[in-house]
Amino acid sequence: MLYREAGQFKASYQEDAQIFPIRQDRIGFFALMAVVFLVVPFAASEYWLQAILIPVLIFSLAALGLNILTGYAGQLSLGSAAFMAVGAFATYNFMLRIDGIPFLVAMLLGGLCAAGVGILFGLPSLRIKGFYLAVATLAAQFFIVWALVKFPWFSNYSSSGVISAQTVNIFGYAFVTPQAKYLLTLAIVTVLALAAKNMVRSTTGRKWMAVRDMDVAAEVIGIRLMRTKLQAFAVSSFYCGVAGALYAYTYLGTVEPEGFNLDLSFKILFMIIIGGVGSILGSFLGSAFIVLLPIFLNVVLHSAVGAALPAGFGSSLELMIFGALIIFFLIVEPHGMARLWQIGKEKLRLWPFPH
Amino acid sequence: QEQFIGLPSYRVGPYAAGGSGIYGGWIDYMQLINQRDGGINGVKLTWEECETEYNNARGVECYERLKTKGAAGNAMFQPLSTGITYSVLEKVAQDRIPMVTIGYGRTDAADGRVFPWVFPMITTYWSQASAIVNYIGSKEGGTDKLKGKKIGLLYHDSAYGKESHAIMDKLAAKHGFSVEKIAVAHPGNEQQSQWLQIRQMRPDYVVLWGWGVMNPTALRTAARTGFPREKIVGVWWAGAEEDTVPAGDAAKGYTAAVFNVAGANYPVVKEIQQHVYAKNLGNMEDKSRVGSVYYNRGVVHGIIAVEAIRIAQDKFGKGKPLSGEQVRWGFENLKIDTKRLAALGAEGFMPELNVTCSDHEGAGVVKFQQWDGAKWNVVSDWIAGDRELVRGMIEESAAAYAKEKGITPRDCSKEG
Amino acid sequence: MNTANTTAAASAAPYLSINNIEVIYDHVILVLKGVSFEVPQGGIVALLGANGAGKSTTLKSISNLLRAERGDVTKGSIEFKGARVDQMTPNELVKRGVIQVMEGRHCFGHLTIEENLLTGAYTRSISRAELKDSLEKVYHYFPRLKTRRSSQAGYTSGGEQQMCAIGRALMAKPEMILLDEPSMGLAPQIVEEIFEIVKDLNSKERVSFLLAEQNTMVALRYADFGYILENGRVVMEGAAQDLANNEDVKEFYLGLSGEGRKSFREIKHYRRRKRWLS
Amino acid sequence: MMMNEVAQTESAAAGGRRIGDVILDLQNISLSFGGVKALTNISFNVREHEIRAIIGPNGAGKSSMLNVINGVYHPQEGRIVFHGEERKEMEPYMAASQNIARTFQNIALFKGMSVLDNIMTGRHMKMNCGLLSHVLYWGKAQREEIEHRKKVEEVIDFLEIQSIRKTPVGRLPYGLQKRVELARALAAEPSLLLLDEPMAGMNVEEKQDMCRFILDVNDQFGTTIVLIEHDMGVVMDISDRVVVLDYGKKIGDGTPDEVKSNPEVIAAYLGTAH
Amino acid sequence: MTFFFEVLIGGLLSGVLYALVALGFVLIYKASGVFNFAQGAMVFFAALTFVGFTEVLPRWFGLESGSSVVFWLAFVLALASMIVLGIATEKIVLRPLVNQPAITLFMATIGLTFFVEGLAQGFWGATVRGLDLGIGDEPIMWILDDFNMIISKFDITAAGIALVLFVVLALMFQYTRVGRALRAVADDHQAALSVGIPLKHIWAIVWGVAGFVALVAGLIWGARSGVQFALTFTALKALPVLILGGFTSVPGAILGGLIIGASEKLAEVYIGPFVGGGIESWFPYILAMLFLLVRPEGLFGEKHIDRV
Ligand SMILES: Nc1ncnc2c1ncn2[C@@H]1O[C@H](COP(=O)(O)OP(=O)(O)OP(=O)(O)O)[C@@H](O)[C@H]1O
Ligand SMILES: Nc1ncnc2c1ncn2[C@@H]1O[C@H](COP(=O)(O)OP(=O)(O)OP(=O)(O)O)[C@@H](O)[C@H]1O
Ligand SMILES: [Mg+2]
Ligand SMILES: [Mg+2]
Repeated sequence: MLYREAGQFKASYQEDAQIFPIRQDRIGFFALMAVVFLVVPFAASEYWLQAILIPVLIFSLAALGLNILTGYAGQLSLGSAAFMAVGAFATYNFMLRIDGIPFLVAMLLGGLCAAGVGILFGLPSLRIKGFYLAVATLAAQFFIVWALVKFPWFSNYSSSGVISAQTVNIFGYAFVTPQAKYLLTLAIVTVLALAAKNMVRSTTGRKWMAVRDMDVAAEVIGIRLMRTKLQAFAVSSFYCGVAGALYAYTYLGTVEPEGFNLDLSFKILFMIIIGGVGSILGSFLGSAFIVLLPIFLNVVLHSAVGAALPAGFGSSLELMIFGALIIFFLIVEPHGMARLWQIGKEKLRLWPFPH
Repeated sequence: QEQFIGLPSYRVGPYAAGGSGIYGGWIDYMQLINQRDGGINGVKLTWEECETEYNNARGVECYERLKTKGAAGNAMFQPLSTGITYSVLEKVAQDRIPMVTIGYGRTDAADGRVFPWVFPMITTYWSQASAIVNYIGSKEGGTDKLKGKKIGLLYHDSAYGKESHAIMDKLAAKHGFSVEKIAVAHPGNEQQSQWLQIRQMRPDYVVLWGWGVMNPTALRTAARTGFPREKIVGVWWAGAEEDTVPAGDAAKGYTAAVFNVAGANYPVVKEIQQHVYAKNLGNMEDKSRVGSVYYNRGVVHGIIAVEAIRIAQDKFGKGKPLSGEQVRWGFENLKIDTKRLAALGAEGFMPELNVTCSDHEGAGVVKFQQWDGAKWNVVSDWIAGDRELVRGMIEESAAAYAKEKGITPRDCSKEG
Repeated sequence: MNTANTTAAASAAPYLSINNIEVIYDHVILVLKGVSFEVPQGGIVALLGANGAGKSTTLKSISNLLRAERGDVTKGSIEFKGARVDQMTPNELVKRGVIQVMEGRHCFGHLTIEENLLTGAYTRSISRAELKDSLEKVYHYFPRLKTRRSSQAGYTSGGEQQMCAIGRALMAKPEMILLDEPSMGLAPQIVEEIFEIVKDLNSKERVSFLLAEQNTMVALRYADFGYILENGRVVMEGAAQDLANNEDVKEFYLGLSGEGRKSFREIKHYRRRKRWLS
Repeated sequence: MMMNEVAQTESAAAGGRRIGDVILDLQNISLSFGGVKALTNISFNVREHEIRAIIGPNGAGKSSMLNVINGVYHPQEGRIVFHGEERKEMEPYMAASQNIARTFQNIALFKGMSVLDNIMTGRHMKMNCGLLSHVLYWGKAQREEIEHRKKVEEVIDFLEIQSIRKTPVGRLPYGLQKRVELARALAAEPSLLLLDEPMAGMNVEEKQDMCRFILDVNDQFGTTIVLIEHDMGVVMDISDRVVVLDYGKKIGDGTPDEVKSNPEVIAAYLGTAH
Repeated sequence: MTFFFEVLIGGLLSGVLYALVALGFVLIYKASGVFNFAQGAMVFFAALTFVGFTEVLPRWFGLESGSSVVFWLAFVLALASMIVLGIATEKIVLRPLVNQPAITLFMATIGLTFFVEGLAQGFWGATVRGLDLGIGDEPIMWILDDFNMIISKFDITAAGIALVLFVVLALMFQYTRVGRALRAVADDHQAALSVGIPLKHIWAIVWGVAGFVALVAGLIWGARSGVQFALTFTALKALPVLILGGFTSVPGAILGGLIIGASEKLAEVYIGPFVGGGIESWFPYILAMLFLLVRPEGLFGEKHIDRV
């Protein structure tokens, strides 16, 4: 009975509405924060920071965005990568065209641009539902990428369509080392994750969920469907947009419109499904899983047993195992890793007794 | 004593056909060096593949993972993907690892003064476009005959396809022909409307700036709408067996630019058969692809890598593994003349190369091959583009980049 | 009213028997904690109990629909006609004659009422004429369905859907029907009719019934035997008649106190909640 | 809201309630779906503070009537006058702003949310912090949240569902879900409450509780209630007036006793058994 | 004007081929409510398996390569592989996921996509192959002579095959006991189980049929542009067709295909030049989306029922 909450009483509603009502969780959370902010930057190698931790954080943010839309507001979208692209290219253009604009401001504006585009492509959701909507969001995916390629102004007339991000400068400090980039990303992601948590535990989030669970009933109790759905589209796209900006500025450094393709959208969708639909924690778990799994498989199949396999077979096998593992995870727990975590905690609460 | 080379390969997905051929040829060549010569001056080559699926993010991960492997770190990085090239462009300079992009990547990186760590060798897209125009000119009886002609540019609607626009416009202005640009949306497995448009426009030639399934589809649809295949000239990503075989008879007569030719009769390929495949060490599963365009392109990659290391060893000490920085010097001083090519068994297989501090392209020429329904036949000698025009554009673009990034170009007259 | 029936049924060999089953949802939520009972052939057994006692869960574990809700029978066994059925698919069970009418209707919304009924006969390979006969029989029981036969079930009223769900099960010509709250949402005379149908099928075609029902009054009137479930355990059992006369049952489930039925307006206190278990 | 003071006000229950004027008047309502006539020319009214029952056989059009009242369905013909104002086309969300709340025949709770969140959602009309203050969850937004949580807890106490506060509603048994749905409606402090078969699937004891809740709401807050129910015992005991529908037509209207003795109603609905 | 009709007819013929891929989606959606994203991968897998067999059969059994024996043997073997794949999918993927939310099943099919793509390439290699069905891809002469329009023989034949397939399937699924059961399953898995519909058989049948459709689509598309990974992208062409026609309707798939095919070609020719071309990537999607604003369930799709 390691994980017991007996003896922890809530004396006020404020206490009861905390993000982590259980003490063990709170302690765990702060310990984790201390580690990721204070220990990791110094302990982790450049490879880990640059090739794993930063992308995991950025994808978590994108997954968080999609989770707000799909997990909380129930609107299935396959266009998240396109909104990331909007964020990345908008931020780039703000940095480029407004002299001396601080990076954070440009990033926020980039996010807002993505939010605007999100609202535009969210409009059909008022009439279209489910998979019909999902396919309709593909329109956003293809149209936005097409537009970014087609109008060279967006990429500042670069012949290859690739933009290369300016150096991030905040209060005169240039974020160039992997450590600095990691900390910057981590800080932004943490703030936005907290904001997301706050949204979903207040009326805003409850309205989203109400629309998701039963829109007729939601409307009858006075929720404006249009406003709520569009709000979800806006917030979600904002998150994706910021993730896109970070993708360009703290991760890859250079991006091209085609990098934000349908595959990336699917990847983000995977993250929330594997991680847990409608769960903040799930966005992080899913992102870590989807980023790490292929790398892990790659290392195992190419470095460890690679020599024994015919050329090319390793890569195919990697793909097969990846697909199979996703199916396996869905079967084991259709509600994602966040639910597994929760069940684990419930079991711990009872442990060592079975019930 | 081992020299490590990291290979960010891709063998699944839409790009797999090219990837498996090129990496196969490349690995086989390195295997040949190990088997036949016992390495470069006794230094064996080792390599590790890292699957990128042609995806930028995974390419970056591979880059980071591979860069510290081996005794002296990764000797060079050859991403075989323009996207990944851009993503690691700044990192290679920081990590001091040369990046080699043969026939793709960032065109203006040919200006070695601004991009000391990047080597877009043999030829760039712009040189190629210019060479294609020269080739068409030669078929018409001289570039002056191009005046008033109409060239259709059927391009893959992506950044890659659009690289052709600026240079073609410049060439059109210079030679007095007109360009009709027609976009094909990715993936391009349906081109009915594009070819009907072409039929309406009646261009004299069509330049096929395609990729993947777009190429055979273009040839088939051209056949269907009655456009002569002899009048279609493809780029080197549209000039492999993979692009013509699926089109069947429709591909007969189609010509494409290449910087390496197809064929298994070159001594270097024969030696691979003899030293590698005979010992069952070959990388290609489908052995019939040995000698194909992509395979041979891989062999070219191998030759260039090995020659650079050899030259660098001459300077930094034979018989020991080199760091990336040392290998970079090798690339910058890479000279492969006809004599050397003959010694390598690759005469006519690839062009001569002469890389310098300021010119990282080194050749800028292509050959043209025509498909006869069963195989590619070389139909031209090495044809150069308009070097002056191209170089001008490269320098202009590189200077803009240098300005944006605050880079002071090197003064090449002072380099050793 | 049907004591004769009761004795006859009680003496029959066990037909459906549930032995000490335990059910867990989602790997952690323990819902049934050792439930055992029997349904004799040709009997009508009522399963009573408050909300959440586990009635529906019990029925679903018999018909094997639990797995679709991520529930699992972790202990005990279920036998039908002497054979273990706990590992069978619902399809096999229906073929053996056990069918469940699920709580909350579950009609196929996009199919018409008639198509809904026809799917009920899926497991029977019968001629068109026989199918038509069965259909007519259901329409005879529920004339309302006939008038709505070509509407999509999703648009029909709650009661119509309930009739549709019951009718659909009848189409399978089962030997044993698990009825989950058949009276819910039905107008009073239809409730009576449904129980008359139950009685009719039971006496004419020897169909056995296991009813989970909140309308205790009616259920005990028609059933032979009853079990009272509370918190996942059987807390009381007996012949329907005896249960109906039990003082506690009277008070808790029939709303009858010493001085007879009390007006709903008169009940002042919310809670007594005397329970067998606590 | 003084729900926890029920005990003291018990004596006031009978007399505290005064049936007032007509607040909702439905005139000649007709509604059809394609060929199906759900309602034909129906008129009736609802007075302030009263408990108005709608009964009738299955498919008579009862639920459709509620849907007409709160704007889910738009009748093809007829007038609806609410608080003296006529309205024609109304969207469902507007009903909420006019203080009309309801429960549904097929439970329409928000399945993925906890009981508490469901009920809190019911109060959203009374909350006015915006997105940005929610993002911060500090100061006003937090105060508002807590203040409303208090009100919601009163409803929870009133309906005695304290123990399931944090349970996801999807896991609750049917009867409790019905109760939570009532709680969600009550949280909006409605002046007109529409209940669609609130007691379906309950045993007698639970029905007694539910009746008590309904009567108390009606007594304490003067909430006007329109109720659909098939249990005649309940209807006859607690309603003030009853409308009877049959095949979309009105066949009776009056006090329970009047309705009970109406031969047409007996034939169509009650049957001889009752 | 001739040009207009040429574009229009070409578009309609392409549309039929889009519809052919969409048909695979429709079958599975109708039968299980699963939006099977793996359909594109199945097309690829089917075509590759067929070509693979035409290559190895002559080697294994000394048959004459290119003969009709090889063709039909390869066809049968490829079909058998598709059926095995369908049955395996039912057993391993779908059965454990009965009654799960649609999005979970959708994700599972994306997982399946990866698996099938890996399997196909791992087994047969990543080489691009040609495929010759022996139907000439050349203009029909008399049309060219009389109307100066280019209509390909191949396209006409392919459209003919596709239409036969459509009619057969539409009849088979519309009026039979199985057809009804399929629609029931799509509505409510659990209720379908409760009335004794054997989900596993039904699903195995449907996936088998979808595999057959994928094979036909794969052969036709493969003959047009080679058997290669890009065949999986045919799915992207099919999606707008699917939503325009309605997820659950076979006739909807054809009509949607015709509309999308024709309008996308006309748009590319007449609107494309003004915005720089290449609009085929998104035009069908935007068109379908605008159409949905008018009819949210597509042309013949089932209405979303939400009554309270
Ligand atoms: N899918 C599920 N997941 C988790 N818990 C469940 C699930 N279904 C039911 N339960 C729990 O199991 C218990 C028994 O539920 P069940 O539906 O069997 O009750 P019941 O007796 O049929 O009640 P009612 O009369 O309300 O229908 C309840 O406490 C419920 O919360
Ligand atoms: N949205 C709709 N589309 C088509 N028909 C409908 C719709 N809503 C209701 N109906 C029909 O109108 C009639 C009245 O339905 P309603 O739900 O109002 O009945 P009810 O009186 O509530 O019955 P019950 O007691 O069974 O719930 C029914 O025959 C039903 O099929
Ligand atoms: Mg129940
Ligand atoms: Mg109703």
